[in-house]
Amino acid sequence: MTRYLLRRIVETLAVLLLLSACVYAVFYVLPGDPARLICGKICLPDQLTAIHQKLGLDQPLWEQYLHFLQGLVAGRDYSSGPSVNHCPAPCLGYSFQTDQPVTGLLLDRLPVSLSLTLGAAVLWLVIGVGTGLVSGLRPGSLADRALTAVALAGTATPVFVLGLVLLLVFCVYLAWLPFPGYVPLTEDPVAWAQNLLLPWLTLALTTAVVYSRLTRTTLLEILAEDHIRTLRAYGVPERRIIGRHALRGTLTPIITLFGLHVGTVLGSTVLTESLFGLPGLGKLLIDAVNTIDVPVVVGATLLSGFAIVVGNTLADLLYHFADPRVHLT
Amino acid sequence: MRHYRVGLAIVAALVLIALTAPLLTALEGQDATGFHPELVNSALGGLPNGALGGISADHWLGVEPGTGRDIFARIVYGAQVSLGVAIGATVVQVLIGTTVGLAAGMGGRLADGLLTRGIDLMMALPELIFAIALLVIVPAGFPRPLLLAGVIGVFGWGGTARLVRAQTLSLRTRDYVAAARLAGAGRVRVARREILPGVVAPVLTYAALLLPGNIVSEAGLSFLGIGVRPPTPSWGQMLSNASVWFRSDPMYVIIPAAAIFLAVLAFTLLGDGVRKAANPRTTGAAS
Amino acid sequence: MRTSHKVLTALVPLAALLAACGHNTQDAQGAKNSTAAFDPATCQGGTLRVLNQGDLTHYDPARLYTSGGGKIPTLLFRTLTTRNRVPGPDSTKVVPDLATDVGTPSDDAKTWTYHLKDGLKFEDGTPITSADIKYGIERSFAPELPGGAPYLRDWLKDAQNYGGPYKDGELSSIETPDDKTIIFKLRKPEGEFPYLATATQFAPVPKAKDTGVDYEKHPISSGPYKVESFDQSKHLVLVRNDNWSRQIDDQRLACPDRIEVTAGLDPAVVNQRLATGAGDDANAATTDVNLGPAELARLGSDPQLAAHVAHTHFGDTTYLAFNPKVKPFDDIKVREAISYAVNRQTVINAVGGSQLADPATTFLPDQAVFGYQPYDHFPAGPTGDPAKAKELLAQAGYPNGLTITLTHSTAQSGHGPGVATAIQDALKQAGITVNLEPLDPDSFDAKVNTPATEPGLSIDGWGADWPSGNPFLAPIFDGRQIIKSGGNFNLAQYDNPEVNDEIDAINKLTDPAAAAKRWGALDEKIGKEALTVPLYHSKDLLLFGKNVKNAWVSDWNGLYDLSVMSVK
Amino acid sequence: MTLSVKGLTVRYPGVTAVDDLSFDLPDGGSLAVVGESGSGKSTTAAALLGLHRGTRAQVTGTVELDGVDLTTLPDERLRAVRGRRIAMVFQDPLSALDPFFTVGDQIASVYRLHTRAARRASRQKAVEVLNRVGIPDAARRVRAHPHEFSGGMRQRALIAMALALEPSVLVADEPTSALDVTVQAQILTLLADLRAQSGMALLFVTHDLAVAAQIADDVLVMRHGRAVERGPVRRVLTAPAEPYTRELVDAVPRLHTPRAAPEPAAPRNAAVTVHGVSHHYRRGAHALKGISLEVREGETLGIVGESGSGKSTLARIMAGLLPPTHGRVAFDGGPRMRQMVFQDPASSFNPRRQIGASVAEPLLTARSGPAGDAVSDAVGDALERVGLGPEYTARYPHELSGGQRQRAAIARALIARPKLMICDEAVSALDVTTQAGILRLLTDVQRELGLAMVFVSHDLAVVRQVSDRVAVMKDGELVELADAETLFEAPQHPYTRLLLSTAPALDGDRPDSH
Repeated sequence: MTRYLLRRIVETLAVLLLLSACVYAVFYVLPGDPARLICGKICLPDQLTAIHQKLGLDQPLWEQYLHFLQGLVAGRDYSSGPSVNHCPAPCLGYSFQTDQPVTGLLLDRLPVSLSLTLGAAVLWLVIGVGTGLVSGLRPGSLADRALTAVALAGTATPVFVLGLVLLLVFCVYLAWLPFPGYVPLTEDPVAWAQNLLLPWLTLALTTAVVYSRLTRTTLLEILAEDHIRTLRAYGVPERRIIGRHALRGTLTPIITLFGLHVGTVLGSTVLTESLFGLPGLGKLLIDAVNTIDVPVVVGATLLSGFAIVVGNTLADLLYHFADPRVHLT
Repeated sequence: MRHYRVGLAIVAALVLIALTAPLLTALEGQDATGFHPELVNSALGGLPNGALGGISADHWLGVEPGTGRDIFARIVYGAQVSLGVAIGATVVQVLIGTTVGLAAGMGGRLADGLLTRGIDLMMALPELIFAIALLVIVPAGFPRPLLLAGVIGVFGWGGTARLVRAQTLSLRTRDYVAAARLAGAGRVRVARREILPGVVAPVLTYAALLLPGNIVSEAGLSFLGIGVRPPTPSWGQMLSNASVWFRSDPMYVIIPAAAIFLAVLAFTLLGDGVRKAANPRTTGAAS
Repeated sequence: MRTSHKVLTALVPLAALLAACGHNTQDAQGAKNSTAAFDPATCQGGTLRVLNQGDLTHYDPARLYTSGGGKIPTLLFRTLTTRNRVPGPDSTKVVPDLATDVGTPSDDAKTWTYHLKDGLKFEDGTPITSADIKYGIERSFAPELPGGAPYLRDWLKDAQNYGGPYKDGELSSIETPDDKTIIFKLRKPEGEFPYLATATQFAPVPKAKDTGVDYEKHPISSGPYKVESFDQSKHLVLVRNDNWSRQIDDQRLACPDRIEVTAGLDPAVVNQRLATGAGDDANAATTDVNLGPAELARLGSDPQLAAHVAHTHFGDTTYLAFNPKVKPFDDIKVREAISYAVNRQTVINAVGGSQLADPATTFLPDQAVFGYQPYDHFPAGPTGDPAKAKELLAQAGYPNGLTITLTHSTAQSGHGPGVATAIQDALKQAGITVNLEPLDPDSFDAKVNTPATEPGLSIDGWGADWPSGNPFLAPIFDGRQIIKSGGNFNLAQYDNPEVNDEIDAINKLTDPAAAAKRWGALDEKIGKEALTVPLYHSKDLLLFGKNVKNAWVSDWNGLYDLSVMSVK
Repeated sequence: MTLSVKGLTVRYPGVTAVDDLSFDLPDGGSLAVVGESGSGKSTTAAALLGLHRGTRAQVTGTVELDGVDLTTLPDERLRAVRGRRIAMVFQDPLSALDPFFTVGDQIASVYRLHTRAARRASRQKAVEVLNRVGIPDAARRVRAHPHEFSGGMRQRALIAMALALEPSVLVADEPTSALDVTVQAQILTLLADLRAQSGMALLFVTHDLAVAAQIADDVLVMRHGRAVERGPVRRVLTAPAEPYTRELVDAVPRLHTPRAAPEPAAPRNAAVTVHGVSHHYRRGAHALKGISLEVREGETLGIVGESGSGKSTLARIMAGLLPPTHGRVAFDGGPRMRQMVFQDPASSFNPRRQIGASVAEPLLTARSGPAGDAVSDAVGDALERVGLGPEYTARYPHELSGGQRQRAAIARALIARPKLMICDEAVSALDVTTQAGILRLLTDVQRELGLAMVFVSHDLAVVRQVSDRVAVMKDGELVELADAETLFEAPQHPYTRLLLSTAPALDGDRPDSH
């Protein structure tokens, strides 16, 4: 187990290193000079040079990358003239557009994205697995057919379409819910949940479809397996077979998928956050892309890559704990 | 199977609409880029005159707020972009995925190891984020639909590659491959005659399932404002523009939303049909 | 200042929809008139909240680019002069702030002398001296503190290569013979120097407290408020500065005891909160969130809400810029044809309709202070005159039409794709095929503002740093302001000695009224050359909370003024 | 009369799997149900416990257990009978146990369910029955998950589960078919012992007549869902009344019947020589350890061993499909001169190519081979030689039966005119009657063409039918290599003796039955 974790950590680091190098190389060719943007509309050459120096843009690419890595481990100072901007480790860079360390910016936005994803995750698990079980236990029934149809419609409804529809229904016509903003959990838990309900539903319903289908097929497959037949041959009641044995096996792939899904936090929330104007990581990224705030883009991309790699490891671990046959190697 | 037929019918209709867009708009007597200031109320921010977003005999689906452009024409031309980009992206995904997967599956241990890691890395990339970033990097003058298809394709071939690799590895151990080797067939001949035919069917099935996802990707990127450039119409872009008009002009939202929904639904049904036809064993009881 | 609408957010969020949400909770008691029941004597107290979209970035007076003192900066930084805080056209006047008058010109307006008022103090109680003002200006030359307007470097003598006090010591062209007097030596006549002196660079900075780049974390206030906390980029809390009083400041009322600025909010959320006005939001205002086109329909049907809308009118012009160095725009007939062909109605609809923009036929904005003189050299009506355009094209040798390229920014707001497609459609009627060249905002700036790469036709916008003809016309048409290295705004690359001389002559005038008249005449004259096609002047609508009083709009910066508003 | 089946019929949509079957199983009796694939024997076993309920199968007739008809019993009451009165053991011991629960849990919970015993007592019972079925260290193993057990142990655990409730009838559906012969022998012995001790009746379903002979008193032969013949084992096997039974019995290879054809005269040259070949896979497990042997021209070398013995790996190395990690293989012949016939008829042909194209492949790849009509003629000839008409050229693999596909595979091997032909479990997946035909074909062509042949199998009796010399392998090592007669009649190595003694055979009391 320890050996596995160590190996996984090393692998994760290797992947992240590679990822960061790719990201760095890609964004180096961005149009526009970030220094120019910082400098303002009318910029004099020596001002530009000073900013170049400060950002380290006058160094060759590989050297900039090394500095980036160094900052990640040990922190880094951006200095010129009489003052120094310190960016403490782990320093993902310094956003000169907003004049803040990228790490801080990301951490600022993280609670929003986490609130969104985790809340939605609970919903999509409950809805997805619940409907999947209903479908899988009575294949071909009216409920199963109805759910299949709903799931199909769900697959065909992108988040931005669903979000708009939900807003129109709940916010405009029924006026049951407040327009979504973001209230920190620590400030007012009720308002937090109320405000996030629509974004949660939007994200959850589109994802729940996947879980529902997976639960249904897995359940059907497991119910057709030999060990279920053994239980039946030994007079074990159907309720117990499903509740104790089939469910256990059904949840295993669900848990694994869940680990993978949670890792894709950032990627999956860009659209939802943009749609609802939630100030999360996805919104930060879109804004950063539009203002060519490269350090933020690099940082956010790395963070989401990191989340995915961690999610993969998490999925493996969960799988290991859920299924005694799986050995971590 | 009858769902599959419904899907096929809608897909066929959409393709026909996309192909005959100029004809259809000519039939309506409008075009996709013409402004009609007389059809909107400038004092109300450009709200279309008349009920239901200005639907009339001349403008079958109403007009855009602000510009007064014909929505029907923009929807049918938008179909070209939506389907074109999605199909193009799928082709890119299948080509790259099959090549990489086949190379990994047929290659030696080293090649396989490297390529597999590459595929894993590819799958670990936050696709949407990279697509967003790349769309910003490429100069604005580059033909946008091509770029979109390329970007969606380039970040979405991991699944295909994995599938092809797994299939190749599985086929490689089949006795008939051993028999072919004993019969004197070289690696290339084995790959071409024995492996590839076995890979094509699952890949095509998979591609059919990739397509609706690619439609959503294109719409999503356009929705984020980094898709095709105006005045080229695209459904996602229309929806994005429409989203602020939700209350005052709901038809403007409903029409592109319905178009996206219908297209994704149809391609999903078709993909499901293809999958079930190719692999009847997994047919669900409810279908 | 160009009006590039620095809102680059690609996705226009659901402003209309969100604004619609919660509409039912709107206070039905009826809105109070914003100016009624306002008495400066009893207005003190309460907390004014400012809900903003853009992040708060640099609160360093050297780095701010403001006009008339700025919206929030003016609460902290007093400057030599400032904008006049009265409703109506007089709000475009310059009035003294720290100084006793708007400045005494001498030597053909090449020397400007100011005397400080008595009793001026920083927030820590130390007196404000002319040396503090001089130091504040010098700091703005430091390369590590970029961001301010470029005029100082251009106007002050010996300042062209000055590198700021950290590197190059003092700047010789600013003299402080005593603690109360400060004298500026310019290298050319600048009649509008008093306007420039409203910029935050003219705010005093105590050298002893200067912490360089970190100064913005706690700038030393000379205004009615001081920083209580500045949570980087998101929250700024201002509280009363006890060393400030109305006795030493006749411009600011400073009614609220406390002003809390929250930044980084979604625009739709801001508008919704202001419209609903629940709880503290009734005491809120915004300085950067306008109402969008889709929200306008609602105003017509909701008079209570309409009472909380400020209609602003900031002078700017969006126009088509020709580069006559590129064929076929070297031919005035072609430029005229395009002037006739444009359909201003579709352009205005594309940017939000008649409530958000007025058609423009003059380059100067339609406000008297700029020297506006109405003219329409190529009368095409609201929807254009394609027949006339075709005729001109035929004369120019293009009887079968013409294909041209229009370069535009991809930024969704302002002169972005919406305007470009409207132009494309209008010119099509006149037989001109327009290919669009969309560029992301930075590439657009880089390409268009560098003479060597400038395209033949682009969509641009221009706004003035202060309400006067000079900053509106000179950067665009003064031949000596063609900047080869980039950052050039004279897009026609127009260098006419006659025009240059006239600009110099007007700059010598120190009477704004006299100057305005001649700027107007100059605009009318240049307009005949069809170097630009003025498209529209924009207007903005802003909401404010229902408890907010005295929220009249200044013509100077097109905004209600936080320093005179009250929540009591 | 414990179990009485009358007119049992099981219909699936479109197929009648069991057709009007009747038989009795007395208290403490044992009945083997024997048949080839598709005979309906497993369906019968499942139908006894009412396992078709809730599926699309239609069951008619009666299954009376102590006078109670199980087919009409309400679900609730049937559940009480299942496991308690009539229990079942399945073929694949890996999938028959829930992978998520420990073996002990599964036994204990079934026990508790029927006896309402306390948790602790149930646990105790699980240990006890595991002990009884011979699981060493049962008190500890009770906490193991199924995947931690070997195949044989899993089957024991499943039997233990049945045993815990002391049912009066145990239905065993091919319980040893997935096991090696030595393990199979242990399980068969265990079942026989348990039956003797507890007096429960045993219904044993198998495809293997030899196993049936070993375990049961009576045998019921089924074909196409119908009973063909029923009687005491010895009588049915020695004096079958029905032609089908006779055919079946005759097709079973005998362990002690030597190869029909005479030994080739005179020593010949080695066709292939294996010099100290070792092989190990990536994870380091040794599949082969220092094997040396040779196959001479015109002879057949049989290779026998249990699963994991390395026999298939050796076959692939000899064919040149797999490079050995150490050692070398000397083969006196060019490319395409070594051919193989594989075990799985389903995977030995490319499903997307016509049989003719696959058979022609060796000719098509040869640089100087025949072309055009010559190829199709050759393919036709080859197919004809293996007993398939030329019309099979244009057929696809899925249109052929398993036996036909093996014939086509032999044709593909022969068309290249090989010097060496390797058959890797070439008849293991086939029914016994089909198997006999293929074996005949193989010996015929080998003799006719004077091929060197390697015949790999786990089935000693089959190997005996075709081999001149036989190699015995165990855990990657060559245990014994001798000519067939010597090896089968006077084995030297203890392992060879063990194999021979555990292999079920129809020879009766050897060797004097013939």
